[in-house]
Amino acid sequence: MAETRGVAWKIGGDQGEGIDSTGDALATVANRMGYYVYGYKSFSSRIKGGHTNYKVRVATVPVEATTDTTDVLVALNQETIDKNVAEVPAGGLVLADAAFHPVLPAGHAGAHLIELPLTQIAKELGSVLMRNMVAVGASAALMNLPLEPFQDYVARRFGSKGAAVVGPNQAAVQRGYDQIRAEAGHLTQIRLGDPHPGDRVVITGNDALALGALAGGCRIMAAYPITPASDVMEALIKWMPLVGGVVVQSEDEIAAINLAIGAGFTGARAMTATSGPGFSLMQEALGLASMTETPVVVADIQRSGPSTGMPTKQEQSDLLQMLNGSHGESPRIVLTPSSIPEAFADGMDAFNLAEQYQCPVLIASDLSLGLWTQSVERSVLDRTRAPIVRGAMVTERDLEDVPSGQFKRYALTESGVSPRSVPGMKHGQFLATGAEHAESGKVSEDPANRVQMMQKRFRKLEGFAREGVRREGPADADMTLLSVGSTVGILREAAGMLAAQGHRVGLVWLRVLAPFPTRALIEALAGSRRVLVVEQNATGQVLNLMRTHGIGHEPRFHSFLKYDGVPFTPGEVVQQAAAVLDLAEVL
Amino acid sequence: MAETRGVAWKIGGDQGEGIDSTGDALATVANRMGYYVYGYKSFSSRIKGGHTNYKVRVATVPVEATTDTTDVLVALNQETIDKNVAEVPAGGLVLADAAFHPVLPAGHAGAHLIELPLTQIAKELGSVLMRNMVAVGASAALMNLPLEPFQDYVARRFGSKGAAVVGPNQAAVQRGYDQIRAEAGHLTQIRLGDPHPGDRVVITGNDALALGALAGGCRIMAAYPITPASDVMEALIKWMPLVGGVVVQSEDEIAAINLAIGAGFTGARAMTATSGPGFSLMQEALGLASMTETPVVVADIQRSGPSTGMPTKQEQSDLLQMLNGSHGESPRIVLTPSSIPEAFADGMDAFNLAEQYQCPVLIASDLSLGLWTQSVERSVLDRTRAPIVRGAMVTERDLEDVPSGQFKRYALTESGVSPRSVPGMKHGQFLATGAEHAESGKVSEDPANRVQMMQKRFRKLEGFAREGVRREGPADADMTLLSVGSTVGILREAAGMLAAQGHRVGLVWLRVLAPFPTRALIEALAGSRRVLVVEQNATGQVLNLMRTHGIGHEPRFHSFLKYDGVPFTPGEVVQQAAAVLDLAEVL
Amino acid sequence: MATLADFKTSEKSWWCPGCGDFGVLAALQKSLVALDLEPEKLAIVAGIGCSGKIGNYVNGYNLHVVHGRVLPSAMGVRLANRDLTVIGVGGDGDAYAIGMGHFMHALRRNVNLTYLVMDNHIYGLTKGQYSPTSDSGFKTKTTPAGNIEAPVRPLTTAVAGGATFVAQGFSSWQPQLAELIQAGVRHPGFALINIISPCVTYNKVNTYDWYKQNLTNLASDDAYDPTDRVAALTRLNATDELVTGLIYRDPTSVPYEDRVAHLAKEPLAHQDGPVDQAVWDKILAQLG
Amino acid sequence: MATLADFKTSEKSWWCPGCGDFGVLAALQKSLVALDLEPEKLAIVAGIGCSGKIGNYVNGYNLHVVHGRVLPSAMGVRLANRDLTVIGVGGDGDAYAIGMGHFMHALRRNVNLTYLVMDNHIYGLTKGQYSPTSDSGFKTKTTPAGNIEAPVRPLTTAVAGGATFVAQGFSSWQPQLAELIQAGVRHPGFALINIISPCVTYNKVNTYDWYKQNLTNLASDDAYDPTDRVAALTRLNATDELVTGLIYRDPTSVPYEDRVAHLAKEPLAHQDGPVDQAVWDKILAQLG
Ligand SMILES: Cc1ncc(C[n+]2csc(CCOP(=O)(O)OP(=O)(O)O)c2C)c(N)n1
Ligand SMILES: Cc1ncc(C[n+]2csc(CCOP(=O)(O)OP(=O)(O)O)c2C)c(N)n1
Ligand code: SF4
Ligand code: SF4
Ligand SMILES: [Mg+2]
Ligand SMILES: [Mg+2]
Repeated sequence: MAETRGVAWKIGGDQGEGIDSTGDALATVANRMGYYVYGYKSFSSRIKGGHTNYKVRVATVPVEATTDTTDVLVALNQETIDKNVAEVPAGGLVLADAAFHPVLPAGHAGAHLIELPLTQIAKELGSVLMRNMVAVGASAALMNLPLEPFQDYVARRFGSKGAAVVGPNQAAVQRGYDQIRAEAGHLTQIRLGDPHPGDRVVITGNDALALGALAGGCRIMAAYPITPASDVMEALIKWMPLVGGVVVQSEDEIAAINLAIGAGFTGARAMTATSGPGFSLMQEALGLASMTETPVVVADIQRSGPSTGMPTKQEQSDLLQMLNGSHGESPRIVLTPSSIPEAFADGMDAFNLAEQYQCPVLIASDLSLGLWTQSVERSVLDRTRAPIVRGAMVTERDLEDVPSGQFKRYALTESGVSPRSVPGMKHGQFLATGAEHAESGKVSEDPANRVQMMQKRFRKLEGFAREGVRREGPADADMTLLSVGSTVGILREAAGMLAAQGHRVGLVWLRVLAPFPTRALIEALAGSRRVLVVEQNATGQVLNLMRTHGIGHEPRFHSFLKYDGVPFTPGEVVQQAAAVLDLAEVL
Repeated sequence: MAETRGVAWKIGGDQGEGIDSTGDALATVANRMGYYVYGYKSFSSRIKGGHTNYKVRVATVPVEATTDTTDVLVALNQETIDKNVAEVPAGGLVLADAAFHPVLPAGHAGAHLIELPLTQIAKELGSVLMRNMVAVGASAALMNLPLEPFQDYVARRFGSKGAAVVGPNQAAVQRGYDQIRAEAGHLTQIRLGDPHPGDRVVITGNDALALGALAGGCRIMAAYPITPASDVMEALIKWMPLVGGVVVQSEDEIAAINLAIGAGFTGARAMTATSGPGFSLMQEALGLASMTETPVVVADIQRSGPSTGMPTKQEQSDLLQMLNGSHGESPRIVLTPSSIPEAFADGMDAFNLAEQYQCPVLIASDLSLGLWTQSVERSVLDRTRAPIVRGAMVTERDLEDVPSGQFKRYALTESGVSPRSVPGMKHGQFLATGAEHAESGKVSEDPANRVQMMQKRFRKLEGFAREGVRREGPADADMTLLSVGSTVGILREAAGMLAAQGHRVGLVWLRVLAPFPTRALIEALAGSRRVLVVEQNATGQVLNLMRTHGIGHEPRFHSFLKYDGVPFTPGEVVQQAAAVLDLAEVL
Repeated sequence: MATLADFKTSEKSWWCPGCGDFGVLAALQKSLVALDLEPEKLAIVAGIGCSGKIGNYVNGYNLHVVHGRVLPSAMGVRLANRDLTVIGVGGDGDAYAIGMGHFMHALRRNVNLTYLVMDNHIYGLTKGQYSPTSDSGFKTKTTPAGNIEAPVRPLTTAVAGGATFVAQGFSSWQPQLAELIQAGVRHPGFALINIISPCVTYNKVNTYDWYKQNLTNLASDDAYDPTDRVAALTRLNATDELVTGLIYRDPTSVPYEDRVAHLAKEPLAHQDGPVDQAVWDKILAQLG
Repeated sequence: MATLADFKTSEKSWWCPGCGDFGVLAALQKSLVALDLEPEKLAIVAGIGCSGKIGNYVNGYNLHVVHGRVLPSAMGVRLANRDLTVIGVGGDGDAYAIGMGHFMHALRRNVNLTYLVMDNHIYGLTKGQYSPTSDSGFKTKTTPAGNIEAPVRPLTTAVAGGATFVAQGFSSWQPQLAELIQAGVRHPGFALINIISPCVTYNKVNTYDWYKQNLTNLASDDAYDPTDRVAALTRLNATDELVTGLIYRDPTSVPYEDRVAHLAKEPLAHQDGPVDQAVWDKILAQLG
């Protein structure tokens, strides 16, 4: 077999059988070896039992999406074969535990079934728990990867538990490796290209976001557990003590966001993270933050809705809610990270933006971006990439001449941003209220004041300067693929495939949904003959939002939607794109 | 003075001084006399103190809006004069209590100031509380209205308190009347045209909505107090015992809507009513109702937002939230009543629609529609105007052959609506869950099932048949005025004024926001050279929504917004319309 | 008369092997038979969590609501149809964290419902964060250094908050648990049954064994008078709530729905005719 | 040293003449002076209601939140800056209806806050609906036939729920009320002070006179030991909560923020430098 730029490996079994940590092992080792990895977990809303699988792409180039096919499928039960073998191409490998007497369903003769007594070997070595380690060793052999990095990994991972644990696990890896070489050597034909050693880590979008927040000065986090957002809280619980901050697991999401608002009012950088159901509960408080011009950061790691929906499945369907979810009209910023670096950047910048614009900043992440792992250069996680900028603040000096109680917290300024004080500053006292108020903060129902204040709050975002749209590829593309969030990585992959087929394909993605970057988007799409808006939802929220802003009514715009809980594969996008490219010329 | 088609009377003073009941008195009496009335209260978010006023338009033709001017201003304090005299035209009357030594501010010499010792007369009759009754009598004289209907009213209103209360109050009315005739007879020049006696009641939109709900079969109502929605609950608390139903004042809005959903699941017609802050809290549950296909009716009586905003002020700014407020994508129906008859109709029909389409039905009312009073034909409040239709239900007969526990509650049907059972029906048991589910109701994360179920839920609304758009006036109008809610009445008045000026003006209003009546709206606007979309919010939500659906990007569309808490006056609309009509021809 | 099989569904349980929730399910199903109920007269309103899945396995009318909102929904069900037996179920997070407000109000309203809280001192379904009933010092994913909060004491809170029926069962002690459930259903008013239901996956401290060693059974104390509110509070205080059995019952309990004036006896769910002309006229006469 | 004038604002009160809230305001302002606080070190977090407007009249950092959310916000304020004196205020509806869940969790978390609940047994600002503390039988706009619910008993609930400081004051009894507020602020933990503050407009039953006739003052009972939790519950039960004074105090109270491991002593509000290189490296080393 010729050298390949990537291999897709997948392990599947019942939930609670260590599938996660096995996938993590492969991803971590491959990353350390200098390969780029992308890890994708499929799981369901239960703790033990039920099919789960973890696919790891190991590649010689950066990868940001899963693949349509699986080259090596490791099956811990028959269900794994039945549910996944369709994606194993002819010549692909199915490594199965002999213990369950695996069979390939009819029609999949092209795949090679390799039975290995994983359970038996593990038992021989002392515990059935090591079954997955045998599979790891066997996988290394099947992919022609060196064994030492795996043994190193085992030593590190179990090191704290002592030699009695490390030894047998290393033996398990070795046995799996040896047995494949001995019994299935003829099938070990995968030849990955050379790795690109570098200083990379494997990280999820949630962890990247949490790290960004920490670097961005977040010192108070309050949240309520919810899939797929809990990790953000859990990561910060690990790290916050190192910087003297605090994370509160609150009694519900309403408490979480109100706690963060209280902290923001007091001058601390504060956030919460949640998913759809929790985000719905936060709508009232979002309006309060906007009205009181209190900085607060809210990450919504979207999942499949509505209601409880499919809590462990991917979707991008809270987008319009992020813009319109609260009653009345309350300015806010909505950022849409689409990759690990962007998740880190947005996690960090959100706090600067929240303080600069004195309003809520929402981060629209999604399950795929939040939970799946990816290789990323360590340098991306730069704690100093943007200095902490606190926005307009008065100093105690400024306040010296202000009579006590007469500070104008909501002074009408040209930019709409009013320098703020925080508790503790002498003579800076004021009233922050969700009721309409005058410059002093005092409640006011005066119509003229009302108009001024509404305009002031909206004016703040008129000059919003952050990059709203990004573009790659030719400006005069035959087709531009457009999306937000984790779908962008998939589109990038698809764009590469389409380009390889000879198409002039561009990629455009939104970095901000509010304030909507109308002009930049018009420019970015100006030269494209066709635009395919690809979204993981049922109603085409991104395209609808574009249309509100006058973009997307012409026939060159096409919509491609998916809402079955499974992310697009690059292949699906390529197919749809090809179909659209085949359409008669647009008018 | 020539006969006039209408008089605008206003009384103002401090909150807690009986302004409301005085205005109600005039409105009630004038209505009984056969005039059409429109009553408009301006108040603020406090209980006692602070300026409040109540304007009653008395007209010989139906009226649905307030006026720009006030013909008779009754002032119980100087503040009332200062704040309201600007709207009294030259020749207008200001009746003021001599007790506070009223003065007309410079520049208002055109108005006649009439000082009457209201307080003193009341005291002479036994209690200062009767001051307003003196004012009522005086007002009757100033407007040349007969006195008997007022005396009848006093007798009815205080009847239960006995002659000792009725007598002095009647005397107060008489004294006010007499004293004007004696002292200011030369100023009593208003000559209202003949009344049109009929069988009419004076009613608010909230009461009409509540009555509609009762007629529509609502038997369970749960709500949490909030201005300006509390009346809906309070009206139903009065009436529900008469039909054996129940109203629960719940601990918060989340409880209220979930209670209603529980009742809806059980087969009772149930609703809640709230305003912005409460509506924000209901977002999660709305998704639940949509996902479980449970009928529930939610009225949002919009007020000025965001957050606490201006709780007693008018706004139409929750519209996009009603469409997009919950996470994920959950079909719903949004009705927009614009008048008392429509509020009654929507209050009634909402329950049929909720059961027919098995989804939440939102009623987007607003403060002006909800709180202001209007004359309406009693026949409009027809308890039988639409029969109760329960939508697709199975019978116990149908279920006889279904093995227990195997009823397919979410059967995939062509219409998307699946016949439902309700608790108590033998063999009709099923699981209603906010998680994605299969036809049986069982939780399912199967991608193919997911797609079918999402499509099923959205399919239900594809054939939505209820009238979505209404139109009045010429189809080939030079200008069509367009709005929703209480603004429509104002536009009708403005359209009349513009027509009187010789313009070809049409009026179009939306009766439904979701599912959006795209086709009907395109048709309704097809012949208009200009369209002025008039909304009481800051961002142009109706126009934005239209744009999402491809309507409103052309230059013939113009937006007119107001968000200072004060409803448009017809005059303001006329002025803006005239300015737009003056613009160079559209391209 | 319904049998145990009548209360089962074809759904296979999604719980971990050994989970305490199996015992709760079994006791519930047994109780339904013992109470001589029919599936169509049973309405279960369940919350979100491992616990909340219990409804999926009981054949009856099941409403699986959003997290923490069991009680308002259950109240709606009961008011809509007083012929139904309405059972609310949820976990300690569902009931006592996000659902705490509703819980307190349900206690004092006293609608005729039975509320089974499956208490494992942990958030199971979200994979092991501490819950409001987690003991101080307990280490979980979100309390790696040990829980710094004092736990909610659900039984004390319920008795103090005006509950008319408060009991605690243990998933492993089937006969008592089944009896308590039956007593709760028979109680004319709101009945709280807090049920210790160990999470074998995420709670390695409050295990079956731990409870067997630490729980005492009130039923074996003849002197205990469950109609004495202050005595109940005192006992709960003394035992740190590590008791099973009937803790408090108000023999004078009158359910909410019996106190609503003019509430129709027949199910509101079946009312779908027009309003009586006479009633309508009366209402319209009240208008201006 | 700040004077009374320093704690006043130029805003005129929006309350009805005679409203109990005036007395609460006066006692609060007096207490702030007596406590020797400075306006800039004072943070008031107020809810929505007539009561919630109190913050508008006190010169300090005022956060006027949405209905029912005083306590989570106040917790955020306090965690952000432990140098501040944080006072939460709200009405009986704000605190015990929509805010009930947060209230119960605040009790057991024990953040160093003082919570003044201005209890008038009614919803004032929304014009006279019954509240969770309204007595049974009480007639209001929404209970024309009399309230059919049993009221929340805030003091009992607080003591049972794990509060470390529980007191009740009366708007008319200024010296005691001011003392209680000061004791609450000094208490190292969460201090609930339920304050009877009559609504003269919508509550014609629980009037000043009514309270003067029915309240007893615990301070005049030398035998009463406010550190005995069970005694407190017993007394509250016996008096139907019609007492004023300090009801319960846990002398061992340690506030939440002192139990958070590694929480910086200096205000988090002032931390705006980059993360230390060493800390950052340590964190990145934990990643795969
Ligand atoms: C509004 C909302 N917030 C959070 C969640 C996520 N969530 C699901 S179950 C659960 C708590 C589970 O704990 P518990 O109620 O004790 O039930 P258990 O799983 O332990 O039985 C949470 C927080 C949700 N579904 N909805
Ligand atoms: C979410 C929400 N629901 C309802 C309201 C309306 N509201 C304003 S104040 C209030 C209750 C007032 O009662 P209470 O808390 O006892 O305060 P009081 O006015 O009696 O001092 C309500 C329900 C609101 N502002 N927000
Ligand atoms: S995680 Fe715990 S509570 Fe959930 S099913 Fe498993 S053992 Fe039971
Ligand atoms: S309504 Fe009642 S609580 Fe509100 S200000 Fe007036 S007296 Fe006070
Ligand atoms: Mg639990
Ligand atoms: Mg109150």
